[in-house]
Amino acid sequence: MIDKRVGSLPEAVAGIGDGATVLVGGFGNSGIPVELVHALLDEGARDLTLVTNNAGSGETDVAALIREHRVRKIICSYPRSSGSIWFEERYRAGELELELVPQGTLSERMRAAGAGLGGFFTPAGADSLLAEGKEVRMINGRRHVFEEPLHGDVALIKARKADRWGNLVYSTAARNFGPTMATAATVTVVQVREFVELGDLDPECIVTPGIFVDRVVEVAGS
Amino acid sequence: MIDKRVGSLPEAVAGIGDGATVLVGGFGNSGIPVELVHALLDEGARDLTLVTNNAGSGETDVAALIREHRVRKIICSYPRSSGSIWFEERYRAGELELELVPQGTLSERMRAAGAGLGGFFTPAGADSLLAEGKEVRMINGRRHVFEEPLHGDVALIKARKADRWGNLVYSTAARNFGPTMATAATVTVVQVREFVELGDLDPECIVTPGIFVDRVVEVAGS
Amino acid sequence: MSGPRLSLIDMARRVARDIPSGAYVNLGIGMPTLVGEVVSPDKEIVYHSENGILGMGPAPAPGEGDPELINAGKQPVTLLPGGSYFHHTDSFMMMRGGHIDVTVLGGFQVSAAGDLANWATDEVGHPPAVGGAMDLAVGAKRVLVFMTHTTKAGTPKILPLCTYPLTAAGVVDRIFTELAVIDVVPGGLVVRELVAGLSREELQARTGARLAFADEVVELVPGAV
Amino acid sequence: MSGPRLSLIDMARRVARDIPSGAYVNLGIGMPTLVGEVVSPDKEIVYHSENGILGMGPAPAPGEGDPELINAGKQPVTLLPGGSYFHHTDSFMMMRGGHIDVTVLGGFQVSAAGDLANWATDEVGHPPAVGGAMDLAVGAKRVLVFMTHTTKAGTPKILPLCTYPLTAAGVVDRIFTELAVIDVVPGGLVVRELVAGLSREELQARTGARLAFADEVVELVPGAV
Repeated sequence: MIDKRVGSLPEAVAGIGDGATVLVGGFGNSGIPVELVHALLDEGARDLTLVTNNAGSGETDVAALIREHRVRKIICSYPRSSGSIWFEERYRAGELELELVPQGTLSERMRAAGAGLGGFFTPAGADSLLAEGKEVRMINGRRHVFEEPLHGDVALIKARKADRWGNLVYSTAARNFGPTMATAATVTVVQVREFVELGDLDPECIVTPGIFVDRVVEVAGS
Repeated sequence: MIDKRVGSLPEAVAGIGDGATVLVGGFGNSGIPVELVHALLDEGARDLTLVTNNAGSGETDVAALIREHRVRKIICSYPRSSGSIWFEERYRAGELELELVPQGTLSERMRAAGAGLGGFFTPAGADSLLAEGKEVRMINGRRHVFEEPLHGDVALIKARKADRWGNLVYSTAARNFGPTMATAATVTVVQVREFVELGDLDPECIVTPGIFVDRVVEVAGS
Repeated sequence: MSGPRLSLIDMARRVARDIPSGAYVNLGIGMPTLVGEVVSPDKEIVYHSENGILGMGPAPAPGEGDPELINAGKQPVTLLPGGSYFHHTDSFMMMRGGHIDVTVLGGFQVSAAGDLANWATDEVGHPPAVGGAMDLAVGAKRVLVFMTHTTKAGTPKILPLCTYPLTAAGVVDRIFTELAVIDVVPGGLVVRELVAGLSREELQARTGARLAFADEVVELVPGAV
Repeated sequence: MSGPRLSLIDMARRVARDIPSGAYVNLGIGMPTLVGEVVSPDKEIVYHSENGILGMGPAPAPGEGDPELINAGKQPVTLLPGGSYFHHTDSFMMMRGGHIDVTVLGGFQVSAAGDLANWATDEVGHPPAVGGAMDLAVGAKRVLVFMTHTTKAGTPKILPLCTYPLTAAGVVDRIFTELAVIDVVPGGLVVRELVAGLSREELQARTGARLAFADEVVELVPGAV
């Protein structure tokens, strides 16, 4: 029987190794898989590459991973925020490599990985410093930059409900990067507020079909 | 007030000009916007380029457009079917140009148009005749072929319900190409079984947000 | 900076007049967000937020609302009837794919050719951040820049060429400042509207790029925009 | 063709044994569809259909079901609890992106290097059609080909090089015919299983490409697969 539900947070993040590329969902404080990231902190993997829109705020989740020297590199569109003190500290100290990517390109590169594409040309950023060192091509009279797929070893995301097949629905704007990251990682781990029975989710409304999901863990109240 | 609902099929297809590229939803007999295609037949536009997965069957919809000499070119993944007599007739007579595209590439090319991308590399078809004349590149040890965006002047699609903003939900496998075609055309025209009030569609379950839709027409029982 | 000028709210009102009813609109974070607060209630506008919202409504009452329902500026918002949620990749399809009718963006600099610089300065050692600015700038059908005419130090922000790193080249359609409304047209900049009491020469003096003036320059009256 | 051979249903049963419980599976149209009918009911398999279905169930009772709920072969199907619908572009993300565990495809020809030809012959004047075959062939984690060992005229379909237009190069993992189960490995073809009563020489005689044999070749007994 297919059953992607796991019973605990440590089980959910088990096996994430040193040097892994980890996609972490969330935008601002919306949709962050806080408990999964803390479980990853406890799990102990180091030398991580994080792919995430923001670089954490305050002392929790991504900021805590950075504070605890677990992160070698961050691939990100908007690392600065009002409380991104640990990102700024480690970045200024030269301990943390930053690859800055326009937000749409960040999402699209992960989608390309999930979709089995070899890369794409986008006009976003093609006129900018962020295109330096990349192939630029005129297409229909407009500059486009070639962007490569961005694949994760693991994705950590948050959804609202899951069934044992790993089908997911999300909650309002907390959906953000989750559905795309789920497609782009070798192992997709999801924390959900609630498990439901197989068949309880409307097949017309399932946002992430279980084919993209490997493990789901229930975190009540999240 | 935003109101994308129109009162009749002729109004829905008004203004489609000779030489237009028309994206037509449907897969087999599922999700075909039959009434819109017949309205296009009545409207009279000629010299059309159709983008559609199959080339019609029997005497209705796409087959009727082909029979009536309205179609100059068809961009398609699977033109043959048990009843594709008019396609075969016109094709063998040299009256109908065929651009054959792998099904995933067909869909992805329209998505690229809708997403404002300049093209993408895909492994599908890269080893095949269908890559002839196209740029082929080794990416991660695998051949990929460069595919261009495919944009429509008009999309004709079918959905189940719409509100006045043009938000859409579909019905089972009739969804197929509809959501992608809606993004890829200058004017997207939708036939729906039923109009509903604004706010009646669950915001978590809207498949095509109204931003991609220009006109919706109700065809009861479709 | 002394002399005649529009207040921030006047500026926002002026930008709002350029947003037609029925438009799909993305407002950048910061000053552009103000525009949403002064658009005429007679218009039906569908606001888009890059984090996957269409049909965004006003902020919820304090203590109410869904903590995860936020806008691009990370402030709590609501959803209007007819609104929808979608994932980030679909959201940026809307932005980059030409589906957003109007975007209002802040600007550090705009060039005479409509180049926009609004994501990085030449400050050294400050970690950069880009967000969704580049996708919006290249993708929206109409790009309106809402910014002060000069820096606080009085340095012009409208220049022959941007000196800060570009967001995107040749994308700006219209610039709104506390002094003027300026169109970017082939060949350069045309002043359409000018704040009452400011001379053309004074405007030019605060502008780095050469300005042309429309045949009829409309007067912008502070407090009556 | 006379001599020992598996029936179609035996062949389908043999393929079905290669599909592990829990797998996401796409069955090509035609012969491969049979496999779904003989998979052990002890296994929980999630069937994918290119037109946007995951968790596809069996055909509905005659006269029942939704006329628009069809599979890739345009036959009416149902949806199991846990199933979902999605659009074509997402469906092909699953196929091309390596998310389908196993696909079973028909074949016109397979080469010793695992090249697959299954979409066009060398027939002249016949309009071509490709469908989703190329996306599946390049994208599925495991590509099983289910075909007759030779054409009706007895011409080998397993060849040093395909003579028909390729679907994709180097993608086939295993070939199932009425005579044998053959793996494509680096360096060529290895026979793993052979129908009872057929000699290795006879199999080689009906095969265009050179065959190697596994240390232990399993016997396939017609009627007892």
